[in-house]
Amino acid sequence: MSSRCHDCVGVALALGLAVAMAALTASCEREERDTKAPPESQISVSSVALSPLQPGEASAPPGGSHRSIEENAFNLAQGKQLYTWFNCSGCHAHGGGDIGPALMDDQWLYGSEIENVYATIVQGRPNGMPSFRNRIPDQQVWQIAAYVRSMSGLTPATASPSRSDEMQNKPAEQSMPRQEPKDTHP
Amino acid sequence: MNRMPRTVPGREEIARDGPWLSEAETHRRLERTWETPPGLWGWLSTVDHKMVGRRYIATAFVFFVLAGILALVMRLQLASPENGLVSADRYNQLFTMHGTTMMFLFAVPVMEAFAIYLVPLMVGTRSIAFPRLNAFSYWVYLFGGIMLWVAFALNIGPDVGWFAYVPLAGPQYAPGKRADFWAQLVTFTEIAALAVSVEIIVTVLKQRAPGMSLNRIPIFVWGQLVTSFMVLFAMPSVMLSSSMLIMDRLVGTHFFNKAEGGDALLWQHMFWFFGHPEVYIIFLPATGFVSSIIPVFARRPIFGYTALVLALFATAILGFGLWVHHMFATNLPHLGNSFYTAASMTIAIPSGIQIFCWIATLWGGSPRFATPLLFTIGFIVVFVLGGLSGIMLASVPLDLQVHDTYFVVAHFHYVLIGGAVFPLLGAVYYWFPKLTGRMLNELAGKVHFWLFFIGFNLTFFPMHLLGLEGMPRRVYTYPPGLGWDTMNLTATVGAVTLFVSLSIFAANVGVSLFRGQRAGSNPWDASTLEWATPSPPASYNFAHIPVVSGHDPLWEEPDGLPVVSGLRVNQREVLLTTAVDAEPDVREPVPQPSIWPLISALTLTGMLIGSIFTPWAVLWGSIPVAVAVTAWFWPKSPPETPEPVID
Amino acid sequence: MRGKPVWSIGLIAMLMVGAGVAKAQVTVTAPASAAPADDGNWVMPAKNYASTRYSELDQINSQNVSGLRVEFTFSTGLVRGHEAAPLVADGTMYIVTPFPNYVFALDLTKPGAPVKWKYEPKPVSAAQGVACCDFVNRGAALADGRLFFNTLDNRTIALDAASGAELWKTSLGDINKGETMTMAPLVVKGKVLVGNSGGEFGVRGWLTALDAASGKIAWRAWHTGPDSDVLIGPDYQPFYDKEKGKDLGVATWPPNQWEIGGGTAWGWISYDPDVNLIYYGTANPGPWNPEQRPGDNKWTGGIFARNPDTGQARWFYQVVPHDLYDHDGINELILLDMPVGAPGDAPGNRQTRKVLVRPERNGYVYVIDRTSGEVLSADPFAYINSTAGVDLKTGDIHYVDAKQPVMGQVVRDICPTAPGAKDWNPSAFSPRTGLIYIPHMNVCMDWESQEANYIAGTPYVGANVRMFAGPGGNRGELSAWDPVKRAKAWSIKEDLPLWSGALATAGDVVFYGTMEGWFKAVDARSGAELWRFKAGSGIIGQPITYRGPDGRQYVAVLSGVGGWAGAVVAGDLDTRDPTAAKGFAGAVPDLKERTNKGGMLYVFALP
Amino acid sequence: MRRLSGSGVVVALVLLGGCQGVQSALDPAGDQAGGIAGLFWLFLGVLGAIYLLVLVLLVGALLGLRQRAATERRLTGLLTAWAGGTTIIILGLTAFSYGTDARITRLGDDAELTIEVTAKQFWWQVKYVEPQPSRSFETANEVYLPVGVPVRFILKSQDVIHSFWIPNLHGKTDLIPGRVNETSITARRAGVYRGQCAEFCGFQHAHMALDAVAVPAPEFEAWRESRLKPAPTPTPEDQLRSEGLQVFLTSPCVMCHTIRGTSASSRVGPDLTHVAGRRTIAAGALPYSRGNLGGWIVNPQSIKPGSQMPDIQLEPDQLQALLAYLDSLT
Repeated sequence: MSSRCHDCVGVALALGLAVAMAALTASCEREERDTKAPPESQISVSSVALSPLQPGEASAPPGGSHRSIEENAFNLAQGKQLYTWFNCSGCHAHGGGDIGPALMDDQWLYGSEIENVYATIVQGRPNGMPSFRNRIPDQQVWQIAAYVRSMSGLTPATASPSRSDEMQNKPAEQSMPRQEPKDTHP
Repeated sequence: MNRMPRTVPGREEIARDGPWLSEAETHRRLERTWETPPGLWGWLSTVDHKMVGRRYIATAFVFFVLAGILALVMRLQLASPENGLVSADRYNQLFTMHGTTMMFLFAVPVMEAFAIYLVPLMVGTRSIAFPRLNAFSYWVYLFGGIMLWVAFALNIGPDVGWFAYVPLAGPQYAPGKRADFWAQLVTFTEIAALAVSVEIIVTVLKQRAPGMSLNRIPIFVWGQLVTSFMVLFAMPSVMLSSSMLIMDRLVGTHFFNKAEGGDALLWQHMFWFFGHPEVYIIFLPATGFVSSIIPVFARRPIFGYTALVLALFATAILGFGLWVHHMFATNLPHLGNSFYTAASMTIAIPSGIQIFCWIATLWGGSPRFATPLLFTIGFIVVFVLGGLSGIMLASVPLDLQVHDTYFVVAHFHYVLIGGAVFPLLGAVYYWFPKLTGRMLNELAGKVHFWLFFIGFNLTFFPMHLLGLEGMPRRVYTYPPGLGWDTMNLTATVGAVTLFVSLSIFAANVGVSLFRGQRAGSNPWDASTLEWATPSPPASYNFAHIPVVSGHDPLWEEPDGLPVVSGLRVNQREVLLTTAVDAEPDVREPVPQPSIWPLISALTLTGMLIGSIFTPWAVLWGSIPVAVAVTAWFWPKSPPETPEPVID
Repeated sequence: MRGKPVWSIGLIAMLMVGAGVAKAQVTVTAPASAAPADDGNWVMPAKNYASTRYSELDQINSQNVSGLRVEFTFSTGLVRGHEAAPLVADGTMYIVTPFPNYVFALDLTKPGAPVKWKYEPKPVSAAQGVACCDFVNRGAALADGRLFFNTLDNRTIALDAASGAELWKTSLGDINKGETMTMAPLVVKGKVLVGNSGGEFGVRGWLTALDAASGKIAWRAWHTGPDSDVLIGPDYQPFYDKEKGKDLGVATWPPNQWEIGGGTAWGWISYDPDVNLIYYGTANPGPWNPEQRPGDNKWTGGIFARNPDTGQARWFYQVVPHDLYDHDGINELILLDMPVGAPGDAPGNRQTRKVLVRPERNGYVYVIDRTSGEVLSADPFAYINSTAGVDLKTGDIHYVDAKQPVMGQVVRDICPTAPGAKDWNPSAFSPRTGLIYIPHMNVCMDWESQEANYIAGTPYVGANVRMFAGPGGNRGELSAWDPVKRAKAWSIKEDLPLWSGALATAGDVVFYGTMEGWFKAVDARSGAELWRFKAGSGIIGQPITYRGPDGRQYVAVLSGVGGWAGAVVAGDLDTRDPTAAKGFAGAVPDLKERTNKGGMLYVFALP
Repeated sequence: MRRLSGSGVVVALVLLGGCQGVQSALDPAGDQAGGIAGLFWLFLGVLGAIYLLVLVLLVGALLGLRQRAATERRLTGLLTAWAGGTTIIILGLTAFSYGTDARITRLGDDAELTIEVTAKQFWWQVKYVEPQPSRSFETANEVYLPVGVPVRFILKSQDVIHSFWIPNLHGKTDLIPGRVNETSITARRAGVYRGQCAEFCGFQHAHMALDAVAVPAPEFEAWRESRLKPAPTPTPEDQLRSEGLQVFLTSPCVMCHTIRGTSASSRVGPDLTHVAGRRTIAAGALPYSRGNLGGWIVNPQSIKPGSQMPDIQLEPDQLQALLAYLDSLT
């Protein structure tokens, strides 16, 4: 081993450590167990439109201000638990759908942003989706909305839930390939 | 390059040690053959068991201090009822990290570290077997420890207990990557432990000094040999179960999924099948320390050598037969439980015999109350109490009341701190001169001992009563008015005392390293071979391989050890002897320092950490590991002239 | 997916050895009062009170059926499951569609049968959210110039058959509690009998009689709760002791759980004028998870006989006490007068009994004395491994312990599956052959019970189900069952489950549809396939036949895949999740490639 | 050295004095706990004596008493005697342990009452099981036991492993998902005891307690009959409580709780049909009082952070109406 190699190993080590540290700090938020989430403001929900068409010049949709919710593993796990407890699985099964539409495919009837899903849960939809306003506290609605997005792989795989201790159904959300949402529906 | 070696008439150019080379000349040549290259490169690629051993001990003690601080924070949180110092989530991380670090990153590694350093010296050989594997083991251990503590710093520290029972640690109830880091750490530390145990077994069985037949092996070395065999059989169980846990969590297998035919108790069986032998893996080396210290400070050979060795075997074998006493509360059939009650009770007999032999040795000698002996006496006082409370735990009805309560916390601290840390501290005071060439300060040692002894009992004795009065383990707080408040406060005061005593110890070590009294090669007038080398020993340990004719070579040959000569001086090689009678057999070349163990450890770390986040990392990560290991085992140029027989 | 070899659609004729079926001197007939002579019309889905679905028209017979061709079609413009039976009376055909439950009247006297009138009930669209198994409707009923049908949001409506004007409309249930109505009413002695559905939502079941003239509620019988609610009074004489006791509708439930106990009535009703009793079944108890409702859970999963005038119960037989597998007891009850005896008995020493025959969801063909409620025989017509037979003396069914659902653990390979060996789709009986033609399934399932949380308006199921093809790999089968010999005469294995009704005619032809869209005619005696037609979408409707104004015989059927079996296509579900559609996605993941959705009426005739 | 170890024993005895307690294994109030406590004192005595013997030997060795007598041969003899002695003591203790174990197990054979306890993350679902289903009912976080009557417990878990432990009555038994475990308790002395989960089960493992109330048989029957009755529907003129019921049925409460006699029947959270009749709420975290109940409803995450009960936003008057209604459910 000639001496030239000595410093290249040192550099490689330092570089690797720097990259690792950067990646790891991002995981701080993923693992936070914040059981007492601050109440989300209502305004931001209505700021997200349901239809991409806008008269005049189309303005860019506002950034998902609630993205941090769906990047937190605890929120997604709680969302999956509540999805079963509050009987969402009764109408949507484990994402394949039943009375309600499938949630794990790329078809989104009422918008795929987390704010859209939040609005669908709170307001309900005319063709049979009940309105859970005043029935599910805000923080839990955000958690369920985040979980619904993870069913089609729209949340980071490291935060998405893995399988439950129940009957094997679809592959776990963390191994679902990301399916770009499409807003076309017959 | 070497100066022309003096040739032996009738032989080609082979330079070997022997009477024809002066001591200084032999030292100079051997030093140049065995020394580690200077600088960072040398530091990173050393295969000298003494450098790796010192590093291992230092790293283990760093983790010991870190875990100790966590314990102190836990005690401060529990000092008063409904305390708000730390949140529930943080506390769960604290006790998991405390348990995991103490068991996986301190206790087993530090015992193995002492083995790495001392066993080659005590059996009279120049190097540990598979020295590059030894370096690899250290790096894997270090990177595992760093991974866990970096994860803890980044709030991904495991929070499911050091035992990580499923389904709490399973895919559904432990979101995120916390439990995965715990499971992967287990893989790191078990690889390191398995590697060291293989080295120790081969070193003890094949590289003993001529004449050191089985009945002359020092009891410390017996302890390490038996422990290494226990490691071989125990560690794979936890490695397998932690890998099964990661596969359940990441790939969606159903090993522990009760719905699809898995079973939560499968985890407990596989974990405790490792778990209980683990605590004996920690305890048996400590008995080795005690069996080394007591004869030296009682100034007489150990009493009941054979009884002690047989007790080691009995403990090791019985140790594998009683893991279900951790699971008496899971309602397994009573007949099965009664077998484990019997086994758990029986293992007290070999321990009883060991205690008797040590006290008998003291009885027969005239004890000299230096710090190592103080710690050994502390060990007997504390460990025996812990062992007796262990017999209570062996009984199913009693265990149902005290299992998972603070009574058990008290029990295992009495047998682990009492059984391992007391002898370990004694061993540090005893072997510090050999490792560093300087003595630790005796007065500071005695203050350290008394503070440690009082602090320990103040902390853990009340916990017996806390457990009987109903306080369960791993609670981040407790309600007032149940009669637990004063005892918890006492425990916290004791913990602070322990912390003070350990600070004194750290100061003592720090100061003595530079200004400690110089120690000769045998400051305690001990009898085992490591005291026949200078302090600290030269890179090649022994100028000439000694010949042994009894238990206590230095006491039986006060005027210098007979030696055997003929090993090369310009080639790294050791003398292999037969397993039973240690008859000289063949000379084995020893590998040169190499960077590849480090690189292999780095690539393995990359693969293991990567496989927490994606199963593909196992596939792609294994390529750099294969490359590094291939380079590691790439055959070097063979020694010039193979020399089968010693003349 | 379990290994499922592609099953060639073929005819496996299991010809009965021994006595030729035709010459059996033993006759099995439907009671004349309940099955009057055929006047060429089709005024109720079951054809007659005896539910024989048999027509005496024989212009189309086994020789000339191969020449059958489409006369006219009519698109309903809806994409959900079309389970209804078209009705024909005096030159007009009436069809009821799935949600939003349009009613069309087609004028058969004019070529191409244009629309005479269309009635739109405009039910609340939110009702679709509480319809467990697709927003279906199983048809209407015609009586005295009036057409009666139910809407999904629990309203029974009477229309004037001629003009389509609304006569009266009665609201009977609350969708906020998960209640819907999908059944075809039955009109008996001036009373319209209707029942609710919603067992999967914890709806407390009832059967209500409305006065045909005014729409007022004449009586209502609940299926859980105290005897006063269940209209159990002095003339209630069940045959078996297990049905006797005070307020069993409360005692066999954990406290207050009977209020959300299910036992709805969404299936078929038969009526025997001679003994003046109506017969119908009650659906599954709620929730599916049996451990959450210990006890027999009376009066769910059984057969009631009631007096249509007062609603008072005469007898009751619980087919599945403490139902384990969601086996609703709502299938059709064919009223027959037939000789009953052990299979080996010589024909001589059997006496003719008034019976009702039902191919039950748990895989047995029950033959029960319809005057007393005594079970005369219960023989499997499909593969069963979850029960071990019915004890005829006590009426008890023996559940196999190994297949009992356990909370939190998957119990594997339970046959028949939750929708049963045969679900609601009705079979037909031909007095000429004496055989009952049963379109049914051959599907098994894995079942994991979970704790169910009752939140009004949301599903209250408490089980994960995964279905797959049964032994043999074929998921459907048309079986010709001889009730006297208590054995299959012949059977046709079908690849997909059969979810359509069957029709038998005097021309010795049996019609049925497959979920892929094939409308088939087979020989009533041998089961040989005579004719087939590929409809636009899967057929889950009930075929009928009638004599048109021009005197020719026509056969009509509604296609439009859906229902529980077709929800995968109708709801555009994702079959990567085998538990979708309560497990049916696991059984028919290939359905989406083999048929599309879309409702269409097809009417066939000979050229 | 000797002074110190002596004083250690003294301290121990003093500490043992204070062993009355509602959650103490040393204050048995049931046959099982009594048997175990007896075995404990026996073990403590024997093992304590051995410990003192070892200390005496150690001190003797250190002070160099009778050094001359320590010839190898006598020491070897002593060693064999010591090993034999230890073995005999071990066998004795094992025998006693088996005896107690067998006796305790037989105690549960003739149980007349069956209670099914299902552990959930961080509370206990308790169901009194009767042969006739309509006479079995559910409650939460409390176990009423008739004194002198052996009671069989069926132990299940729906999420992670917990451990059912009432120290004054019996040792602990784990509740493991996928298994059905059993234990039995025969309360001997009336009184209120506290049990707690003893297997780490997540955030709020520390606040997962339950009340065990042993009462004489007649009082137990009265309690059971009262628990069988559904919740009384508030009369129309009782305006406040009717509004309270309406608030309950139109707020998050209905998603998780059951009140028999109303349409709320979800089993995510405890059954509240007789919540006002319980000694504590939130699995022992708070004694029951109208104020505590109000504080718990509005802000559970600060009392038990990580519990599954979310913070509920209610208008003050709604909260008062709800509390009025819940307070009436004794």
